[in-house]
Amino acid sequence: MNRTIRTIVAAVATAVFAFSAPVSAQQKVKIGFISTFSGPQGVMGQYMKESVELAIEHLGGKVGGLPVEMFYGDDQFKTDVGVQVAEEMLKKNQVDFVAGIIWSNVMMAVVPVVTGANKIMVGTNAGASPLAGKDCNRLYFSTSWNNDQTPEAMGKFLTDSGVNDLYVMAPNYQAGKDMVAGLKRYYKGRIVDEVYTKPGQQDYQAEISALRAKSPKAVFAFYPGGMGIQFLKQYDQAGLRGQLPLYTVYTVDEISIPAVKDAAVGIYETRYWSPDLKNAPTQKFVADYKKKYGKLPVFYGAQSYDGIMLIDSAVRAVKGNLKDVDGMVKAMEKADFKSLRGPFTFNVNHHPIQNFYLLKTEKLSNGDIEMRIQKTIFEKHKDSYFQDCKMK
Amino acid sequence: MTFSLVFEQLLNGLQFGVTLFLMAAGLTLVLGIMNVVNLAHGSLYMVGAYLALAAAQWTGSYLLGAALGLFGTLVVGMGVEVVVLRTLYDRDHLDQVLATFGLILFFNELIAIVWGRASLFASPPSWLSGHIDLFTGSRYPAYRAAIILVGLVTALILWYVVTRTRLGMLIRAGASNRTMVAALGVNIRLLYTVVFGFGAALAGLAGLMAGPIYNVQPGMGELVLIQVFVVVVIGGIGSIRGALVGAIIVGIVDTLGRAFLKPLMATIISAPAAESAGPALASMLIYLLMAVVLAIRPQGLFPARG
Amino acid sequence: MKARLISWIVAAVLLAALPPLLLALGQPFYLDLVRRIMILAIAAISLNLILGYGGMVSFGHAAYIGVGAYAVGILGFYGFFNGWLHILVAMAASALVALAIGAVSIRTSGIYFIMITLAFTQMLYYLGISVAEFGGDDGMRLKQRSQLGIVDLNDPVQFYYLALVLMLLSVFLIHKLINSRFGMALRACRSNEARSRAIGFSPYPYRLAAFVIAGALCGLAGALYGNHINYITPSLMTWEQSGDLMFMVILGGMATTAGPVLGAFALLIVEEVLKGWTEHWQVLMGPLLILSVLFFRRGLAGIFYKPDA
Amino acid sequence: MLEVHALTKSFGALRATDGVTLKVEEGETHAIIGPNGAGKTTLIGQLAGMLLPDGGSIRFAGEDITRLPAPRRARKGLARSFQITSIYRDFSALQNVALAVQAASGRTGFWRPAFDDESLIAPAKKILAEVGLEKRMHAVAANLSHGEQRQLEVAMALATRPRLLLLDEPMAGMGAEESQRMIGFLAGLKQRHTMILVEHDMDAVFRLADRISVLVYGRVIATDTPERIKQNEEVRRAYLGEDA
Repeated sequence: MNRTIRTIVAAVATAVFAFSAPVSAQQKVKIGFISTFSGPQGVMGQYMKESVELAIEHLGGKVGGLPVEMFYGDDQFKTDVGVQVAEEMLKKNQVDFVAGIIWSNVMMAVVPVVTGANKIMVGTNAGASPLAGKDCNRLYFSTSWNNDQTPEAMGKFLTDSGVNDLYVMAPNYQAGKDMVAGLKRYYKGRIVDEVYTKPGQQDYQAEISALRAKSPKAVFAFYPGGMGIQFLKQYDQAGLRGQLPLYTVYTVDEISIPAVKDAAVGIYETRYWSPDLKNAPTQKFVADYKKKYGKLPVFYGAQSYDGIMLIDSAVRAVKGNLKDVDGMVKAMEKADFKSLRGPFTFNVNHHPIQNFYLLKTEKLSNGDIEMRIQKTIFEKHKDSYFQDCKMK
Repeated sequence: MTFSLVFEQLLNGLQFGVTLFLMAAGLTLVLGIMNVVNLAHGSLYMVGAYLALAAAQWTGSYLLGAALGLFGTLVVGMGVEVVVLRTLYDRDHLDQVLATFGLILFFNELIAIVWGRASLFASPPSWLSGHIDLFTGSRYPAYRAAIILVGLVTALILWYVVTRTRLGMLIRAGASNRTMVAALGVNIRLLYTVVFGFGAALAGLAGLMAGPIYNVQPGMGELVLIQVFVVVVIGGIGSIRGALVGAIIVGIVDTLGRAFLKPLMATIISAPAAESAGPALASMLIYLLMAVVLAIRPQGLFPARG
Repeated sequence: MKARLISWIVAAVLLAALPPLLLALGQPFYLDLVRRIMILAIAAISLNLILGYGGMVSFGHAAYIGVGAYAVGILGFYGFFNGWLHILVAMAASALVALAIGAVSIRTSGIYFIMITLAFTQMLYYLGISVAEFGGDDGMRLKQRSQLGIVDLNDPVQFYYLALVLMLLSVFLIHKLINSRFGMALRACRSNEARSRAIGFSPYPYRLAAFVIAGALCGLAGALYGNHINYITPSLMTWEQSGDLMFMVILGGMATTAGPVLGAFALLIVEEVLKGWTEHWQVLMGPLLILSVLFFRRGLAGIFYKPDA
Repeated sequence: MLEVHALTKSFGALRATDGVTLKVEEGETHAIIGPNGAGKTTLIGQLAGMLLPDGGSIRFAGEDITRLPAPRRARKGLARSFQITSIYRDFSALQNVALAVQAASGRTGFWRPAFDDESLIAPAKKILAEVGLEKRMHAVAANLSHGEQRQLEVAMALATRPRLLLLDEPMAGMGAEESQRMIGFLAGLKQRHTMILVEHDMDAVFRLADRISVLVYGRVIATDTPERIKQNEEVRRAYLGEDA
């Protein structure tokens, strides 16, 4: 019988462990923010987190007038981890909102989890096309863009500048395919080859060798975060920079430039926002960000900042009644906040209608390398999927 | 598929192969001599990359950083041997697998505490960041050419040490007959510590050279670890020659598979079928290779033990 | 014998009492956690058959979790939602995969066995990554959970009880199996291969049969796990996952009936507690695991009773 | 019963078995003796199927078993004991023997507990009683004394209902008293079983064997009755001479 008693003791101890988590009932806003904080892409999550913290600071440490508790979760750029993190936030931390998410594949996996729990998801980067169209959801808002939009602008620029022989490279996942689809919608020249690489791939030498062998006239690439840093460096080391013009989306930015330096100079990007955008909120954001973190902010941060502002506007509108999900959705649809991109409206699919600019990486007279807005390519650009969205 | 492209892809395969070799050399010796399955070998690769990067930033010199990184990994390796590995010599493979698995968790997290979870982006030294012109008219990154050179030179040095020196004699004897070495009155403990340390340093060398090509990040060692085990098993446990041949075969098969399997298959089966089957087969290729080698030669290509 | 049975009954009653308690406390997360532990315990129980009783150090047991989960996902993808069909196919497919892997691997031994089982699982992992129809690297969300009729898997509590019942059933099944003639022969071949051959046991068929049975049982765990996370990716088949299962068996006690269950609870609860403490929980977990391997060789079950064989 | 013809086995340059030809008649106890390194263990290994010969043939009960794996030979009735005790150390004595009974039965099962199976347990108990271990049947084998373990080793061989027993130094490591008991026991066995006995203990060999083969450097230099072997000049020179 002695054994039995020990077994019981062990089992009870087990049960007690399970209850050791604190239970709190205090009225506050709980926001779960999911991004990538580890590995090659971890640097992006860092910029996003910093911007979120700056947003909360600008709001006086409160969101919608309530004290705020943030839960940051690392999806490791993996769908299943994203789902797990979201489940944990919803069930263990019992958050009121989930925000963030860099990757379209992770977003597609996480949105049903959040909306299924009747909570609002505010996407602050990934712009998976299905979520803008047939899979749109009244509880899902994006403060970034639809994936297709940015490459659409690049496609238009390429066509306008007479580029007609293009080699296309992107990672093999939802966003990679969306980017190429967007490009093709406006780019009318020949595509030499479309190459999809493993998401998160670090070494592109074999692909670069293959690319050189095809001798195209220009290259289009989509390599966000750490992938972009690797790709740009290796493109340069292989002696292709200067030999073969490179046009990119989400590849050259304020994250990759400090890492690759000259290898980024001269490359064109298209984007909806840049630290040199002339409006008051952006100027305040950039100045405070530089002061606080000693570096330039990046658009990933800008749209995360907007995400917090959007949540703030919604909580304010329902006067802190976080149970009133319908009321918050209605408030969010009005987009009643000062976006860093200037005037901001949501389309019927809860995706922004916005301008897209052409950016070029330039070496300034003081030796700094920064991106500069060259011109506006699209004004009040809507994505190509909103007609498929039957909002429930 | 021009000659120039095939040649360049062969170089890419060779570059990957020599990196694998540097890791496999240490692993195969540890397995062969001490009969220890050391999963944490990848951690030493990571430690090498981090230490070299940190030292290079501290001293401002790439070469000095590399030297300090190598020395640091040697010390860490010996430390691991004395603290953990030593207690595992008499245990079965299962215990070794699990204990060194625990080491992986520890090292990855320790690195994350010190340097953060996000990758650090290492760069080749400025004098190697350019390219060289190949005789085929193509350009090849100078840094990768340097890796191939360093890898092959290291292989040569290892060959000399193992076949021409007393230490090498002991190592070879240890791989084929442990009790005999002990009977010779050699301080086995010291021999083990030294061999493990140098194996670690080789892994560190692989790591610090791989840093600028991949990223320097926690868990980077595990991304290559399994492939290194494939190399060791194909080459034959305990055999340096086997590790070299196995590494180059694996490096080239893997690279060429990824580069050419899809287009090759498209000439036989339909293009969409090749589109999905090609990459699938390419990533499984080295494991298939291992299964085939083991089926034909259960002890690998160059068995060290009779 | 009797004391053990009483312990099991007490443990079962306690686990059965957990859901109403947790729900009353508003802690659905811990309900999920225990459910996950019990499902993974089934996988660990199956691994224990070959690792503990069979002496085969398989470093690729996660393969069958993947196969089982994908069986559910793929059938659902094509519109088949019958849960009994899911379970049947999951177990049959895992058994077949285990038969193929085992037929080749069991001819080798030692380090080669470890590496070849690992290599096969890696192949399946990359196969999963490459098959775009089923989401490739991203995996896929289940369209629906398995429809079992009597149990609704969408109800966390009902699913919990199903997992509990199946876990206890697995314990019982393996307990019967290892004490049967088959199990005795399997354990004999681990204990002393030369002696077994000399009295007329050919180890190969016994080992292969055990490998296949373990694969099938782990396939069941995979089918449940797929339903549990409701989302299936190749990362179910990573070698780290295989390593975790091995740890559960070792931590709990190899070749003991209760070992894998105790191990699964211990490993995952310690993980959860450490996670609550610090973000860098692995820096503690690693040494803890090393110490348990070095000094806690008989596992948790060793505290309660000695190994069966 | 057993016919060995021109059996050879080499390890590298060493010919451990060099054209051994041997015939064991039904019912006889045939001892194989020879100095250390004569190749006795290698020969037993080949007879039992643990080693495959390079050349020659082995016929058992009229059937060619040269290439048959060990378990199949065991099931045909060829049982062996090991020079270095080989038992299931973590099982009870009874389980050890029951396993041998099970192996010989050739039947398996996945459900019914083997320890409740009278068709295994009853014969196992009987054999344990025969070898004098019935009082120790529930002891874990590892805890038995050396002598008891040697008895268990023989019991397991007997439990497979063998037609031929290969006993590889059953007296190895035993004290004088234990040895005497074992010789007595084997003398009893001799009445009912055909045996090949490899043994260093000459007292045992001469008391038990009907015929003796002398193995030197992998060759059989003589096969004859104990009396004639004692007289054989070549044997005396090669082997007994050194001993005497």
